[in-house]
Amino acid sequence: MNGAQGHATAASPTLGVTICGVDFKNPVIAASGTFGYGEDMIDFFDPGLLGGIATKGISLKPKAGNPTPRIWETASGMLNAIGLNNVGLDVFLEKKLPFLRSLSDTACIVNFYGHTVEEYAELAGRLGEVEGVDFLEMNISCPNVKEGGIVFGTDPKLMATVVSAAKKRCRVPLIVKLSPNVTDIALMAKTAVDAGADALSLVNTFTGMAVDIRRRRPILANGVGGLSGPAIKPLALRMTHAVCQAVAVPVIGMGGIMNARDALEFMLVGATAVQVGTASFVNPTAMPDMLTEMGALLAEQGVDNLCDWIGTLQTP
Amino acid sequence: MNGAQGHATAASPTLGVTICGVDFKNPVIAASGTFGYGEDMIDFFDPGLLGGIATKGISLKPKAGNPTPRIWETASGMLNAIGLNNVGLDVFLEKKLPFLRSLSDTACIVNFYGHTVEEYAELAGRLGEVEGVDFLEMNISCPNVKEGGIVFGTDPKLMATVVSAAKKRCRVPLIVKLSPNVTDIALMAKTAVDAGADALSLVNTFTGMAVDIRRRRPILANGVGGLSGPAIKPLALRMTHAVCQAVAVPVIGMGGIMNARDALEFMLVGATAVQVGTASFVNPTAMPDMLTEMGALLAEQGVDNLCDWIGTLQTP
Amino acid sequence: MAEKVRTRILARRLTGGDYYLLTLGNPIAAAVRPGQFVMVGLADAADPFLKRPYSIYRSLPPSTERPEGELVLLIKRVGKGSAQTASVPVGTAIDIIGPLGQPFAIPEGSTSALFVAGGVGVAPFIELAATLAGKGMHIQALIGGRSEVDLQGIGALEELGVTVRCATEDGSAGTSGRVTTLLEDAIEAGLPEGTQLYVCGPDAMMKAVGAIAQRAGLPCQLSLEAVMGCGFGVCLGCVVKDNHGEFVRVCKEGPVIPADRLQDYGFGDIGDGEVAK
Amino acid sequence: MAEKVRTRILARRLTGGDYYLLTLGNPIAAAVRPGQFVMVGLADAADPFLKRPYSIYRSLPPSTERPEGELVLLIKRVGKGSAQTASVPVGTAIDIIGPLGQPFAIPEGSTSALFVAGGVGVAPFIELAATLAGKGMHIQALIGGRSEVDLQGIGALEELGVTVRCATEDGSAGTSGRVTTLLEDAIEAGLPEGTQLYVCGPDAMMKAVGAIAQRAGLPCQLSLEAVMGCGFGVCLGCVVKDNHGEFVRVCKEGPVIPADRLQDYGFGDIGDGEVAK
Ligand SMILES: Cc1cc2nc3c(=O)[nH]c(=O)nc-3n(C[C@H](O)[C@H](O)[C@H](O)COP(=O)(O)OP(=O)(O)OC[C@H]3O[C@@H](n4cnc5c(N)ncnc54)[C@H](O)[C@@H]3O)c2cc1C
Ligand SMILES: Cc1cc2nc3c(=O)[nH]c(=O)nc-3n(C[C@H](O)[C@H](O)[C@H](O)COP(=O)(O)OP(=O)(O)OC[C@H]3O[C@@H](n4cnc5c(N)ncnc54)[C@H](O)[C@@H]3O)c2cc1C
Ligand SMILES: Cc1cc2nc3c(=O)[nH]c(=O)nc-3n(C[C@H](O)[C@H](O)[C@H](O)COP(=O)(O)O)c2cc1C
Ligand SMILES: Cc1cc2nc3c(=O)[nH]c(=O)nc-3n(C[C@H](O)[C@H](O)[C@H](O)COP(=O)(O)O)c2cc1C
Ligand code: FES
Ligand code: FES
Repeated sequence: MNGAQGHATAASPTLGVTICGVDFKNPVIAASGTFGYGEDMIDFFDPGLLGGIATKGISLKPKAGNPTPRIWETASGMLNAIGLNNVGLDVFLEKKLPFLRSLSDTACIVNFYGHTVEEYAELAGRLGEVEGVDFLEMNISCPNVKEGGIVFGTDPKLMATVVSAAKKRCRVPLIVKLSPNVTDIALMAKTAVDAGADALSLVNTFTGMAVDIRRRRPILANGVGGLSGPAIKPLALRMTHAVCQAVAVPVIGMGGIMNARDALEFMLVGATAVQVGTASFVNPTAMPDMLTEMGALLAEQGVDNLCDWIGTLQTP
Repeated sequence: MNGAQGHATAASPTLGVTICGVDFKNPVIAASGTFGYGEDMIDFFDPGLLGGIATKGISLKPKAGNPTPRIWETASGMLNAIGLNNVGLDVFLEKKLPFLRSLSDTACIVNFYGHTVEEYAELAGRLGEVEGVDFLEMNISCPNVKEGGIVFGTDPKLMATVVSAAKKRCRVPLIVKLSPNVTDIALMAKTAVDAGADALSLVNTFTGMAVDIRRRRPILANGVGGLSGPAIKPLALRMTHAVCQAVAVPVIGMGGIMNARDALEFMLVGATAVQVGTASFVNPTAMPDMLTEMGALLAEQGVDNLCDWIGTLQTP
Repeated sequence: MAEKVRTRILARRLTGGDYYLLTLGNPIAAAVRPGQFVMVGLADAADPFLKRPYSIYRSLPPSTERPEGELVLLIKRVGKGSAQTASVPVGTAIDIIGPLGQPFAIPEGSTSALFVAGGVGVAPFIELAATLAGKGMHIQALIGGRSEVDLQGIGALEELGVTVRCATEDGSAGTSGRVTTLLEDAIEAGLPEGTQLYVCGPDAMMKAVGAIAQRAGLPCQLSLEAVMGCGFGVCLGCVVKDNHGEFVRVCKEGPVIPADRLQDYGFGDIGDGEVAK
Repeated sequence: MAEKVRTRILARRLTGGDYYLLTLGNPIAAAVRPGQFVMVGLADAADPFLKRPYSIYRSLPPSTERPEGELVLLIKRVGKGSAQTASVPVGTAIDIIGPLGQPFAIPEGSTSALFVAGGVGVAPFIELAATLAGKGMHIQALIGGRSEVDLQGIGALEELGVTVRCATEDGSAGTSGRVTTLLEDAIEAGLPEGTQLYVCGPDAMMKAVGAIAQRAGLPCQLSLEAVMGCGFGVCLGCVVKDNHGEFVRVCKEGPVIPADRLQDYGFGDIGDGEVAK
């Protein structure tokens, strides 16, 4: 109970964590693209309860996104092909950021993406200098329009280029959000860190597809989409573990986290914090519920301070 | 009904397909590692009803496999780390193959793996010359013990080497079974075909992990395991589609197929046949049930002959 | 204000064919406005994964005879979710999120309303009729369906004083043909001054009705459907394009949207409505 | 011969604490032997994904009073699957696969049996007792548990003429302590010539009992547990190592295995028994 209120009593474990010198009152962060710009779910709970909020991915210009259908349910998960629909940098700064800034005790993580190295660099520069932005989170699961559409986050060289370009311009800690659609996630993690990433988050969605046998067409208007939700949890957990073994920077884990137990699993394998996405669609109070449970679960394990839990997985 | 019995009437669609010149009376094949050597499930249905059977992966020497726990349930799926437990080549040929050979109307696909290029080549040679073996299916999701443990199926060069070495020795059509744990499955598919693969099958399992927060350990004794079941279906379907677009050889699709509708989805995106694995654990008659339903579903779509269905997905 | 609350199934009644009325406890009664919807899923069920959107057919607050109130949904069984709520026992715990979305607008001083419904699209009109009837308004309803069994909610509307006319495609009840013909007839016969059109049904029908309304210069509100990930504005899955090419969220700016904002809206198709298990 | 068949829940009775007796229809009665198990899952349920193994507590064939027969399971609620079968209504359709595995061996001419059970491990002994009692054998049972509530099936055993002695770790019933102490006492007191030991319970207990039996030179059969993917021999998930370092499948060569084949068996741990949703 106390966890969710943010008032730790003597008995309830401390949930605070620190990432790149920024204190989070708890490790639960709303995942990009699943919490709008922080205001839409205010009917359900006070977003100021969260450790942090990652915004919908921001681009230089507003983006209308893909035609519908944009989402489809799958076994224990969902596919989405929203197409990075967002209000664009200017509207974000003017209309959306003020609310996030008002949540003084909740880290503001601005997720962003570009179509070229230059766009990433410009966004990193402009977003990073704004009052109230605590972190930038770089979504590199996007195609490079200048290089035949190769996804930045799936090619080590391209990734190094774009991360170091963004890092040069970025005045706040830079989180690089890894794509799971790669052969060797640990290599990608090391590449990102070598190029300047201050922290990593993972996983973004796995590329998937659904088809309609009646119409003999893909169901999503975009053809393919990204899979999220509990279906991917075992894969995301394995990747988070591999990345935590490979790099020394803080790691934010995600992928199918539905409850406190899942969140603790990601932190057990080494994540300093977690993001929660799809769970909020099914249960809009998933995040505050998780905070409540997390304290109780940790106490059950005899852990007073979440920091004593992180990365304590024993491997044989 | 008729489909399952293998007696097509005028009204029920024809389910036969041909792969590398070998006729399959229907497109449903038991997936490797989920149907033993064909005999264990005889209580539930006549294995001779199936289009084909892929055996548990055979190695030169018998293999005891991993310690337990070897499997764990996940959301809409399961992790396994059996460790390629098998009876070994000699026992297989002597004790297990005769039963498979007795199913004259069901294709016998012998799945095999090695730890070195030489082992793959030797197995391909020895298994491929045996009476009653219709296909070899090469599991390349195994580490190369001679090259720092890189998994054959995740490195294009290594894959080309091992596939061409096996192909040279192999007298029956060689199916290469792709690992999904790669950045670019289409590239891997092309590499395999260029190296001599006569057909491809995909997907093998996705690497995943489960942890026990009480004991702070991985649940599987092996640490990581392979994810199968409906959870991976959207990912497997996307990869099957990508591979069918990339190569001209026959493709056998699999990954989370539970029923006829799922099977038809894989064939719609271009697979000539399908394999069914985990579904049989949950429902031992999943495959014969699927055959029954498949005829009805095709008839509903106005399709007389399964061959008129394969690869007819319309993309915008 | 929307809430996520747990309640339970109080009653279920088949109303013919694949249709049933599902009565839940109604902890959200105070907030409900006609035209809003709820997201519904069995408590603690992991399958189906997402909740399902249903219009609020009737919302009765708790009272002495109905201590839990009644939130009534009219559901057509089409797939996994609607089959599940059709078969679990009365008493089963249900999670609802709602009330969600924009209600029907009831312009100040309006005295006449015409509902145009296709099939299960009649659902939001019972609650709307109750509200409008309370204001003493004159209400007509035109209801279309493939066959007689698809004409739902007629009794409930008539009880509320609504004049109902029906059309079925197979001619099994009412006029033979489409509801759009009934609408054209009604317009030709003359509608009372300032009649508001309220429309809910399949996309094709709504497009046709929207066009007729525009030609006739009638104010028209459409209640849209879209595949929904969340139901409360955060996934951006449910959008439709408006006149300016902007995407609006059916769950948040909708489901009720003035037809003239959507002359040319880009509904996507939603597949064959079945998800593999 | 094992089958996959659909039946339904005929009755459910709480027997204290987290334990309940679940009575299903019994389409497989003719094939059941004591010590075998079934894989169980709600019909058409996608969650939990895998079926769950349960020993057959009692198998009664169809008769005039029991037209569907009765397949009775004693289940301890520990996680998702066992909680689901504890809560769905009587009448719910259930899929079972079985009977599976090797039954207890009843050596030709044996006249005396001693059961050693820990907690829910008592489950297979009721059906075994019924069979042995039918042969006029002398049967004793030693039952251990943490607390009184963990001593299950005693009445059923006694009705079948079994002499039951109990031990609880907290001393709330029977002797205070472990069931292994009861066993050592019984051995010291002297067991009838040729007594067969039948053992089922937690790993640690089975290891201890196996060792005692070996020292005492008593023939001993263990009924093992293992996490199971399939239950019928194809996934190779459920293996234990035998004396020769070979893996044997608990579902196929087991669950009943002679203890002397497993002096040193390599049980894995199975986690904390909860799976995320
Ligand atoms: C605002 C709104 C109000 C609605 N009101 C009603 C109502 O009062 N009564 C009623 O019977 N139906 C109503 N619907 C449609 C209803 O949501 C779908 O019939 C239902 O979601 C089908 O779920 P299923 O699991 O049975 O079908 P499945 O086909 O198994 O569903 C698969 C997926 O597609 C989605 N889906 C399928 N059909 C539709 C559809 N027509 N519209 C939106 N999503 C769909 C499901 O939500 C799910 O995510 C409404 C839809 C919306 C958006
Ligand atoms: C041959 C055999 C006979 C059994 N007989 C009985 C019986 O008569 N009564 C009874 O209450 N229990 C019995 N068990 C144990 C029973 O199978 C587990 O308690 C049950 O599977 C737990 O499922 P769950 O979903 O409630 O727990 P969860 O913890 O949610 O299950 C997660 C996974 O672990 C597996 N699992 C968890 N605990 C066990 C366990 N102890 N043994 C094997 N797998 C486990 C589950 O099957 C599932 O795959 C038997 C097990 C075996 C192998
Ligand atoms: C509807 C939807 C929209 C998303 N949009 C973005 C986005 O704009 N930028 C981004 O980096 N990730 C985006 N994601 C990915 C999530 O932030 C998260 O990485 C992923 O969904 C896995 O976590 P989950 O399983 O908890 O949802 C989106 C996910 C969903 C489901
Ligand atoms: C328990 C188990 C054992 C398996 N063993 C093998 C194997 O020996 N060789 C192989 O190529 N694939 C093996 N597989 C992979 C399957 O053949 C199949 O590729 C995968 O499970 C995806 O299909 P499914 O979701 O239908 O199970 C195994 C899968 C499982 C679940
Ligand atoms: S359904 Fe998620 S934004 Fe509308
Ligand atoms: S449980 Fe699958 S082999 Fe035993």
